[in-house]
Amino acid sequence: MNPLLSVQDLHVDAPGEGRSILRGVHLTLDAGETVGVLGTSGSGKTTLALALLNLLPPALRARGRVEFEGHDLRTLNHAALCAVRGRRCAMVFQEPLTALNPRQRVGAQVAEVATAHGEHDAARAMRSAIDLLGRTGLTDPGERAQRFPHQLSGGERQRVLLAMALLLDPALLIADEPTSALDVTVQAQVLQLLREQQRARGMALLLVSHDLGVLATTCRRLLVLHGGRIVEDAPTPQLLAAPVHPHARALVDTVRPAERRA
Amino acid sequence: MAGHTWRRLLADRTARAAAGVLGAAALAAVLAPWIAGYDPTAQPDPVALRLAAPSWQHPFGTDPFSRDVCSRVLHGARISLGVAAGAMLLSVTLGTTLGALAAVLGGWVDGVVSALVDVLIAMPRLLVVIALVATFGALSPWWLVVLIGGSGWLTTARIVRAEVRDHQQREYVTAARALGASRWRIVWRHLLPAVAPQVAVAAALALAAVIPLEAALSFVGLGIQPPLPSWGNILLDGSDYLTTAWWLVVFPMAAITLTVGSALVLADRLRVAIAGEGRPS
Amino acid sequence: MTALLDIRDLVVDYGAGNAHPAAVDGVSLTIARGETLALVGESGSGKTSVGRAILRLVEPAAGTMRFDGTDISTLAGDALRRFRRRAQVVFQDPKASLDPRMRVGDIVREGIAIHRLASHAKGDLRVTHLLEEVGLSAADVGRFPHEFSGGERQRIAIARALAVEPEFLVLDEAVSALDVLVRRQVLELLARLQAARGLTYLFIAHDLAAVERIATRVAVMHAGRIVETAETATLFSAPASPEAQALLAAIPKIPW
Amino acid sequence: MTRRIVVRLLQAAAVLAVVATAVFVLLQFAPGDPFAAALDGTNVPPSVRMEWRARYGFDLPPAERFVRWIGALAHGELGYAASRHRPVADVVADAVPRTLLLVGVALALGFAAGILVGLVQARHHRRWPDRLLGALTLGGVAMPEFLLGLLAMTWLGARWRLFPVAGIASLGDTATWPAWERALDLLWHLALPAVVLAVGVAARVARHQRAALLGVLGEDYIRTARAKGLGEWRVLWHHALPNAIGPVLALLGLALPSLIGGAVLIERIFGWPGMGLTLFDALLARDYPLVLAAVLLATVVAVVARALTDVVAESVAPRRARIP
Repeated sequence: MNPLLSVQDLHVDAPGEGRSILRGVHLTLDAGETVGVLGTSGSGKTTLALALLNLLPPALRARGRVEFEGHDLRTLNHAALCAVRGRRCAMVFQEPLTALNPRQRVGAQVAEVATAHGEHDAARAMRSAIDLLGRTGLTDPGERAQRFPHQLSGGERQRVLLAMALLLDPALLIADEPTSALDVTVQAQVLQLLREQQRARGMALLLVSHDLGVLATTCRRLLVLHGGRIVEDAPTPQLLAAPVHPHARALVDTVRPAERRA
Repeated sequence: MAGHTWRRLLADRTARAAAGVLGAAALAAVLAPWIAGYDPTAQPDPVALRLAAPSWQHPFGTDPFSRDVCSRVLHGARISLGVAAGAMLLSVTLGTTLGALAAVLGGWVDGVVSALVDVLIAMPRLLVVIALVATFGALSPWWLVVLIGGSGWLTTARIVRAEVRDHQQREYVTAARALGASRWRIVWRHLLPAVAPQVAVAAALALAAVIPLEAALSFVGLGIQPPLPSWGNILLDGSDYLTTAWWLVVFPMAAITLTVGSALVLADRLRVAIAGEGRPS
Repeated sequence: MTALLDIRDLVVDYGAGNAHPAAVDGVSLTIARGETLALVGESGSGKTSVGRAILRLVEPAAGTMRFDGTDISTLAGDALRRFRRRAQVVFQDPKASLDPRMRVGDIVREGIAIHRLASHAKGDLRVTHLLEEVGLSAADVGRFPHEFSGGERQRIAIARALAVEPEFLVLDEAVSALDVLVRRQVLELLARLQAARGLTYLFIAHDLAAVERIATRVAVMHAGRIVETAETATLFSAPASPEAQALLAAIPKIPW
Repeated sequence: MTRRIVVRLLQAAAVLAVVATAVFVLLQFAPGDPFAAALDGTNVPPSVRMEWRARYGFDLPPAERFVRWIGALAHGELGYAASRHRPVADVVADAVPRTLLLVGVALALGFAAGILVGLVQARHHRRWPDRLLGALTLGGVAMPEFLLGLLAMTWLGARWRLFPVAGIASLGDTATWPAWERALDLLWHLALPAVVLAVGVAARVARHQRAALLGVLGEDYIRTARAKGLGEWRVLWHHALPNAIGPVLALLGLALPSLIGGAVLIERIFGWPGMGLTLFDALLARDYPLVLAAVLLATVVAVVARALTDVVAESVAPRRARIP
């Protein structure tokens, strides 16, 4: 069986600054699989997440293959790419406040995913949006849907973003630091929600984070991104127990409790 | 100059070109008596040389009084750019001082300055200046500088006040306060250098606003009075001959549009350089 | 053990308006000389306001604050400036807290210049020593903050704070923005400096996991009040307040 | 919001008081009065001069004249325009609607075109449409309006006779024309001055709109919209424009004073009988009541419009959360 997502030799350069951010990334992901990408700041992890859906800022240049459900997303025409984005492959971003349009009610922002992908009945789109907002743990979703982003709490905003991504039941969810901007207790709740939804829908999850704890409790397989390359790719228990690459070892060491240190 | 906003600007080819045009215009204005081939007011032959088309002897042609248009445009630059530069300096100095004082002192000073700006900025500047000039009759270029400059400080004051207040909230200023720095040390060492690029933007925009203002005033006969040439009154002289002697209007028009355009481009590129602040150059 | 800092019933109230840190509603705490007190709470708990009130960067509305026996809540003018030699601060984001238009040498020297601690030549030497003490080099004085990495910038901010030879440092989320590996290095540096200079720290953080290794005691804040204060080991093994329990439960449990 | 409106109204009243006082005081320094030319000849006996000046109050001390003028103003009386041989209120009642028509049409055209150009430029950022329109809008801002007006009048009007060169209506007995013909005639006369003014407005609006859109296009929520699978125009129209229109509408208020200044010159060039032309005539004739009324009314228009746009811009300003 072909993998759901297969990235081959992905490079991203910033020609203006004369540097490379990704230098040949290879990764594959099967349907329903949960994979975590661990990287420190500057490792290129956000760039990787954006490059998969061709969402890089114009100053960056990508080359390589990003094959998703049999199409190379890098060479797909714009209309076909738009049909994949949000429907087959969705994304959740780090900063829930800035990732939501400040001038649009959040219910409309969720419903827009459906109307953009061929749902002509606006009322039905809104109903399904409110229904999903309720299932992501928003209390009184009908009322919350009428609010603007700044009238919600950080955790509620991240639930809205998640609902937006899940509305059309995508095969793959890419989540870039989805909990880093949240308070630690809210972070725990949102992670729990993410795990539940992944299991219930059986979708694949690519979770990008700097936090080994977040990844290790959510993903079955971990990749370590360092200097624009994947330096380690192993099932989570194996990576925790015996990291091979020195950088991976250093990262694991920072969270290893004292009694488990060699 | 410390601070890499300026370095980014210097590295910007478009900004250098715009600055070059302005510099060349300024140089031409300063050197006009030496590089102009003719006395701008001399009327060598009002019959034979009347409205002569551009030629090697008169690259911009001559006007109805046989005066050399090229020499008039060069000498006009002295007056037009001189008034513009003076008015710009006056308005930017006033605006920066008042805006910074309002932001730093706060309280009633801020209240008075802000109210003054809010009130005065709603008045049509050209109308006010026209009314004033018309009241006092023809004015010397110095009075024009005072009038135009004195009515133009509002935008600069707004920008500087907003910028200073913004920077006062930033953590590096809090850190300086925590070190025990006095208010004026913070103003001098941190806030003024921080807003300097914005002041430069305001200065470029002021220049771009003031050159057409002088031209408009002179064009309606309320600015620089003949026989002293300015870009505005050369246009006024030429406006009757538009279809017969295009050179009377085209050259001063090009001079105005080029200098104003360059000032605008410079302001744009400065904004780009400011937006890149804090990133490696 | 003598208390270096003793705060009673501190209230910080910003009134109307919105671009402010959260309010403080009656906080009492003491910090002994040479210890590290961690102040932990979620966003909006008022922990940052406590730090800023101690440094007199915001005006307390009520309460007393005694530093080494003297009342610091009403200091003004020269007395306030002299106090600021003794208590310094390192902020969370060194990109924001370092003036981007100043060279590193001038940034570190600013405190020396304000308090006239050294002649010009001696000041140079002192700046060099400070930079080396925090792990940078003498050659860095002529560079600008943006030429450094996040961890290096935070070292510059620490050198700036140390330049006036303070006894007390407020570390306001000073390592929160740093990568895990860099964070560990900066924490080690802070521990080394504390031992060498006998410093006292108020370590403000939003996350319990971050303070386990550095804090002597931990105070947990919630909605402008301190809900629990305990020795670090005690708090981690037996948290008493629901807020501390929630913070502890939120730390991801890695399946080793 | 209500408080803001009240503050704006108070400010507007303050501007008017300041302008009224300032203009009046300044004109006291001006040499001569409306009767200087007509009455100061040697043939007019001093008693006649005194009588005429007394009739219009020019013999009173300035302070009293000021009080009388303000008092009359409160009753809607603006005095007598000696140069027009009509009450000021009548002159103004004719002129103000014409200026409002000119400025209003120019604003509407200019904003519509400017916003559209800004959208196209942002859509094709750094490609040829952006560069071409960028050069054009730069020229549009750099070229003073009166020059553009002069060129348009000379070539499109005088030389090619596509449009009338002056006035508001064709010569002849237009009053007998059917209404639609008169309206067309008015539009035909309006076209050149309005388009010339609109070009300057459109250029400024386009530059602001482009900058605002490019700023917004870098925001995270635009990335979110693209990640949803929206097309580029939909992203621009539904997500970027609503967040980028605020600064452009604020520009409306800020640009209005200078637009009225520009309209004064354009009216003079095209002989459009609005407040600008009236002002120039009044200045030349030293007709003080008319000058005062002209400046005052121009300011009223600018102040009121600015207050309105301020409130509008406020209501469409991006909503942001409190900073924690």
